Amino acid sequence: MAKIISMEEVGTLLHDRMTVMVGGFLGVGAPLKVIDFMAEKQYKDLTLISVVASYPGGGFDIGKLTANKQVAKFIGAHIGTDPALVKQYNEGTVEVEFNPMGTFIERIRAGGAGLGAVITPVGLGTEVEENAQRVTFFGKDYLAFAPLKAEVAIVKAVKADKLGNLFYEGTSINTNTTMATAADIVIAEVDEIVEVGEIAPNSVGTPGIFVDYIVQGFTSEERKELFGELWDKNNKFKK
Amino acid sequence: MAKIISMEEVGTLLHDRMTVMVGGFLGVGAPLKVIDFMAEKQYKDLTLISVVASYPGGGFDIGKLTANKQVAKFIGAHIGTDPALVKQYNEGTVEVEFNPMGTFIERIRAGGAGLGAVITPVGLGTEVEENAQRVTFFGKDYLAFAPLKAEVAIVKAVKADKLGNLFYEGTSINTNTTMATAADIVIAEVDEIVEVGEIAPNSVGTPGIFVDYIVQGFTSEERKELFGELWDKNNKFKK
Amino acid sequence: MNQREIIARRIAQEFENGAVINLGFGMPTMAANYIPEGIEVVLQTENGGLMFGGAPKKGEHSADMANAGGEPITMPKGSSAFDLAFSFCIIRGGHVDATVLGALEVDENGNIANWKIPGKFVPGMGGGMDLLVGAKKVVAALAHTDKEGNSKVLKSCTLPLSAAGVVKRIITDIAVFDVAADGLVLVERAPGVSVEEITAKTEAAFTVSPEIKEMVL
Amino acid sequence: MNQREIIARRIAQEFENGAVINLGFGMPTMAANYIPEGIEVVLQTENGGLMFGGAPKKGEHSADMANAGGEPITMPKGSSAFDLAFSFCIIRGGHVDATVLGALEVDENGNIANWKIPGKFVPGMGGGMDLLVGAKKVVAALAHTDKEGNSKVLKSCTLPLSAAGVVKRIITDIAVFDVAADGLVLVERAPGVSVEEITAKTEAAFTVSPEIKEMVL
Repeated sequence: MAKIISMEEVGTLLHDRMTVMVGGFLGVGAPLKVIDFMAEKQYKDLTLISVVASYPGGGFDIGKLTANKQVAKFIGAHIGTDPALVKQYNEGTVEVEFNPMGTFIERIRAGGAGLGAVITPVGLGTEVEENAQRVTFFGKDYLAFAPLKAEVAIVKAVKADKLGNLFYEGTSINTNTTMATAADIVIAEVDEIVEVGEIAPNSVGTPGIFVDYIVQGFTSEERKELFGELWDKNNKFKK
Repeated sequence: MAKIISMEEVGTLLHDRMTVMVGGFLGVGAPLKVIDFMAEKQYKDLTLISVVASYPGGGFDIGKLTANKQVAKFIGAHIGTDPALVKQYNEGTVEVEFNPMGTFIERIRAGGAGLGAVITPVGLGTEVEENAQRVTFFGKDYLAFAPLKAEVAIVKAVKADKLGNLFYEGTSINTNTTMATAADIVIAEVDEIVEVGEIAPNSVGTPGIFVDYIVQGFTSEERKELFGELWDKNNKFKK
Repeated sequence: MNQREIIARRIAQEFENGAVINLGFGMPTMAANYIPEGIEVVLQTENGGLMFGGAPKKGEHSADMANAGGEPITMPKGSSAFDLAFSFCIIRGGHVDATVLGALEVDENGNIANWKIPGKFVPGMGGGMDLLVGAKKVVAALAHTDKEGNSKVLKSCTLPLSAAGVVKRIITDIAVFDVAADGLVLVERAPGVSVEEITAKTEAAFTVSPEIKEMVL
Repeated sequence: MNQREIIARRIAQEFENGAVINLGFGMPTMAANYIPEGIEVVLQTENGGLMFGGAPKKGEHSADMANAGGEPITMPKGSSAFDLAFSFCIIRGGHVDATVLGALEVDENGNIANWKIPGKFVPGMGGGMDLLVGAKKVVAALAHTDKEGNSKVLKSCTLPLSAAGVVKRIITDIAVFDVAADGLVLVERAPGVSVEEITAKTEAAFTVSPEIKEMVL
C-alpha cells in the first residue's frame, strides 16, 4: 500500500544511473512535477524509458532532462519531437533503442505480467530485426523481444486515494497503467489525493498494490492552464 | 459499429459445429439469455471456449449446453463444477483442453492483439507441457502456447450504447473484454441499451468497433433476482 | 479443534500486514476467519478483484460481484475490480505476496500436486498453476496423512505435478516445514505432537530446526 | 490545387462508411477535412482514443485529451479512451480497417520506407510499423517524385524499410496504383496527366488497368 510523500522524499528514491520509466505521451499524462524535480536535482546518466520524447519542439516534460544532458540511454518509439535528443543521438552522446510503439508497450506489459517474451510480426524485414530474435511459431515468422522492467516507474494519474488506487482520465492514461506494473518502485504523481472510497471499484485504473509512493503534482486547474498556454503558443486551438 | 438484433436474429449467426467463446465466470457476467437460446435451439458439436464450466452443481449458464450434450470440445481452465461435463469427459464423449487460467486468457488476448504466441513459465515441469512447445528466451525456459480465436464470441455487459460501446461492472467483466477482441463475430448481451453519450469515454470497457451485434438480455433487476435465488438456494448469503 | 481448523488457524499466522494474498478454496479460505488482530491483508480473487469483502445479505447483493468460487462478495471502500487478463498480470507478474493452496501431495523438492488424480479426479488446474509460479511465497496446506495413515509429505510426488520446486512452506495438522535449498526443515510441531511422531508419519526426509517451536493456534 | 491538397483529397475517397481509420501525420490527417458527405469514419489515435473530435477552443480543452501528435482533441458522444497497450491491441489485432501513412519511398513489392534516412533523419518508427503490419488495408501517400524529379515509386526501396510487402494502394499527386500479387496496377491518373507522363516519372514497372479512371477531386 502506498505512502504519501513530499517531493524532497521523492529524492531519496532516485539516483544517478538509474533505469527509470516515465509515463506520458508528449507531455500529456506525464508526471510534470517529478520531472521538474529530477531536472533540478540533475540526476545523471539515466536510462530513460518513455514511449516518445518531449512535446514537439523540446524542453517540455522529459525534454527538460534531455536538454540538461541527464539521459545516457533512451528506450522508446520516437525521438523526432525533441531537437536536443536528436542532436545528442546524432552526435553519439546518447544511445537510443528504438522500438515499434506496440512492441514497446507490450514489452513493458510482459515485464509486469511475468511473460517471457513478446512475439510479434511487427518489424519483420526491417532493421528492427537487429534488436530482436527471429522465431517461428505455429508456421509463421515473428520477432521475439525481451520483457522490459525498471528500477523506478514514475506515473501520473488524476487522483489517488490514500491506499494508492489511481484514477485516470482521457488519453492521459497512455503508458501509465502498464508502467505501474513493471518497476521495483512505483511513484504516482497526482492532481489530487482523495479519501479511500472516493474512487469506485471499477474506476480504479491502477490498484493500490502497485503503488509505493504518492506525491502531489500540479492541480487539475494548474494543468489545464499549463496546457492551455502550451497549446495556445503552438497554435493548436480552434479559432 | 453494432446492430441491435432480436434473439431470433441471433439464431442466424449461430450454427452446429461452431467455435464459440462465451464470457462469464461461473455464470457471473455470462450471457444467460443467449445461452438459454442456444440450449433451446440445440446447436450441436460446439467447440466451447469458456474459462470455467457452469456454476457449481451444473445446469446453470453454460451448464445448460453440457447438460444437453451440445458440446463436443471444451477449452478452459476448470470443469470440476459441472458434473455433466465431468461425466462426459470421463466417458470420453467430450474432449477437454485444459489451460492454466492465466494462459487461457492470455492466449485469447494474443489472438485479439495479433501476437504470435504466449510465452509463460506456468506449467513447466507439468503435464501442461504436452500441449505446449518448450522454448528458451533470454536464458530461461518457458512454454509457448498458440493464440486462441473463435468464430463467434458471446459476451455480456451491463449496458451498450447504440454504437456498441459496452459498459461493465464489478467482477462480471472477467473474460468478456478480452473475448470481444478475438472472434470474427461478436454478440453482446446487455441488461440495457442506452443512447450514445450515456457511457463516458473512460467508462467504455469495450469500444463499439469490436461489437457486431447487441441483444437485450435480462434486465439488471431480473439478474439480481436470479442470482439472489441461486445464491440463496446454495446458502451463500450472510445470515 | 479438528484437523482442518488447526491447519486454517496456522495458515492465518502466515500473513504479514499489508500483504497481497490469494487463498485457495477450502482451508486457505477458512483461514481468513482467523487472521490475528492488527493484521490487515489485501485479498485477491483471481476472477478479477482486490480487497473484496465477505458475503452480503440477500437483497444487498449485486449479480456482478462474486469471487472465484462464484459466491457473492462485497466491494468495500478501497476495493477494485478488473478483467481476468489484468488479474493474471497481478498473479503472474509477482505482485501477489503469498498464496496458500490446498495440496494432494507435496515433496522434499518443493513440488506440489493438487489438480489431478488420473482417472478419478480431473477438475482442471484453474488459476492454481499461475499462482504457484507467480506468487512470491507459496504455502501448501494439507492433512499430513491420508485416511490410511500414509504420508502426503513425500520424497517425490506420485501424482501429476501442479508446479515444480515452488513451495516455500508446508503446513499440515501436525507440522510446519520450510522448504530449503537442501531439503525440508521442520520448524514447528503441533501441540502435543513429538518430533518422533512427525518422523514416523513423514515419508520425506527432513532436518529439525534448532529453533523448532510449538504451533500457537 | 497544390500537390498536398490533391493527395489529401484523393485519400479522403478511400474511406468506407463506418470504417475504423488511423491517419498518419501530414497529408493523411489533412484528408479528414475532405471526407465526402454521407461517409462517417471512426478515427483512431494510437495514444489511446477512438471516435475523437477536432481541436477545442482554448478554455474548453482538457489537459487529459490529446491525439498522437500531442494536440488537444475533444471526446464527443460515443468516443472512448483507453491505455496504450489496448490501443495497440486494436492496431495489431487487425481491428483497424485502413491506415493511410505518408511515405518516403514505396516499391513494386508493396514495401514502404517512412521512418529513417540514415545519418540524416532518424526520428523513430513511432506506431507506424505496427499500423503497417496490423491494419487490414495499408494506403501509402506520397509525392510522386522528389524535388529533383526522381521517382519515389521504385522498383525496390533504397531506404530502410518500415514494413515489407504490406502496401495495398499507393496515392500520389499524379497517380493511384494498386499493389497486386504480380506488381503495380495503375488505376487512376490525376486530371490532365497522361499515362505516358506517369510512365516517364515512375521507376517501378506497372500495368495499366483497362478500367483506368481520372481522379475525382
